[in-house]
Amino acid sequence: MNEVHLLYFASLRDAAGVDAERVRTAAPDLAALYAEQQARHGFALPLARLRVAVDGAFARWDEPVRSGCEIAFIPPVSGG
Amino acid sequence: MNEVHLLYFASLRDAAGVDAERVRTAAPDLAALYAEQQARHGFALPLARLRVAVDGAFARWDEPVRSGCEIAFIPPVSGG
Amino acid sequence: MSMRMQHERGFALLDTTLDPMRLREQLQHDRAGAFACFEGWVRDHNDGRAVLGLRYEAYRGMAEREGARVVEEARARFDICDAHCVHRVGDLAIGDMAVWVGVSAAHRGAAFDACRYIIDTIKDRVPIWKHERYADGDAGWLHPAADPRAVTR
Amino acid sequence: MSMRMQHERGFALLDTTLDPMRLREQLQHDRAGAFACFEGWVRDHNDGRAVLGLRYEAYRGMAEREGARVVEEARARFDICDAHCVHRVGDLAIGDMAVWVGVSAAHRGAAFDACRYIIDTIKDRVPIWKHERYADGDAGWLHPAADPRAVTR
Repeated sequence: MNEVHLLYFASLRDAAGVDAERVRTAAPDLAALYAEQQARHGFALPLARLRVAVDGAFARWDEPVRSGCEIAFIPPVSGG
Repeated sequence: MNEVHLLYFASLRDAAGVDAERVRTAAPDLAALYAEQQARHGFALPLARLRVAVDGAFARWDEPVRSGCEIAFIPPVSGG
Repeated sequence: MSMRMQHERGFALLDTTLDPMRLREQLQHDRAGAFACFEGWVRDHNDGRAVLGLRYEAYRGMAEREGARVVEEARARFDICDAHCVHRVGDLAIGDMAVWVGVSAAHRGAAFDACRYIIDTIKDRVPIWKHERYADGDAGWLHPAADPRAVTR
Repeated sequence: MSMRMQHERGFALLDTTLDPMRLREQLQHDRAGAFACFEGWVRDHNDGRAVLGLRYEAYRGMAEREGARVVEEARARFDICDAHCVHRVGDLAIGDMAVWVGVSAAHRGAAFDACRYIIDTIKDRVPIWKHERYADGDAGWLHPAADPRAVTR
């Protein structure tokens, strides 16, 4: 089990009801971690439309989950 | 013979020593008129690098010279 | 000289009104003959719906780093003197400026290309989200499908 | 609405300092989400020579008509809200603004494209000439060979 800090933004935060949470997870990679949180919070956005960031930098979905990281699921951005 | 009002700008004005003059000419078209004035004033710019305007609108070199017109030889522009 | 005068960080998030004159002055160099600039303004409509106002939210630390990286990429790719981008966060009204991009260069081609690159890439990659309020009472986050014209990473 | 608010004449020659804030304000519309702008500044060099200052001269009546026609062409070709261009005549110093082009539009693609079209075409077609004074004491009119990238008539 790894313990990570999750950040939620925009529609994901509205769905989760919190902007951050600490979770313990057995998910082997970031894709599995999203699937787990998607099931728990009922996120409408499929993984294919998201990017993921670890400690503030874009990461790949197949990277392993490491304890102590800050992980953000990035919904399609709409700045500018 | 037609009498026209000629305007000179930039390097053509420097070469002619005047910014405008009234001339009587037998030149049949605007190209011949430029050749005539080029010989008279020693303009360095060949016709191929100029455009010509009649009464403030671009014209074609093969248009006839009409009495009373304002004719400007337009050296390559350098605004902007 | 131009290297020294470049902003340490080419991108900033601001929660106060953007001042285009001050931003513009920071990019002036005697060797710059061209200045291209883009401003994003809050429109009164989007996809056919009347918009009352909006709010921008950012993943602040990451947005600052990604935004600065985009401006650095533009400085490296194009023959420019300097470039800078600022983006609003918080509540905005119709007509407010949401984003400002400015580029100075010796010649206009590089200034236009770099300016376009920066705004396209900011919109594609920097974690900022827009929440719109509509005249019909509805409101929501914008999560656009990928723009096929956008520059991808 | 936008048609009514458009400037009667989209181009002007001015012999006084250009004010980008005032010019910019004239293009604001609630339906405009994008604003692209280009400024030409007097550079301290040209073709490797140090420049002290310059002077612009125009065939005034014709330049005003041709400039207005260029802006009208941009309004017709691109999906924009409004566009405007002003050009200086007279004496200018290093850093002074020689030309300003601004375009507002619902979306950024049209704003950039129209802005680029206007400055490219102004430089190609409007009868304005630049006289440069150099640090080596020389001075002269610029009569550039045709730019192969320029939009031709």
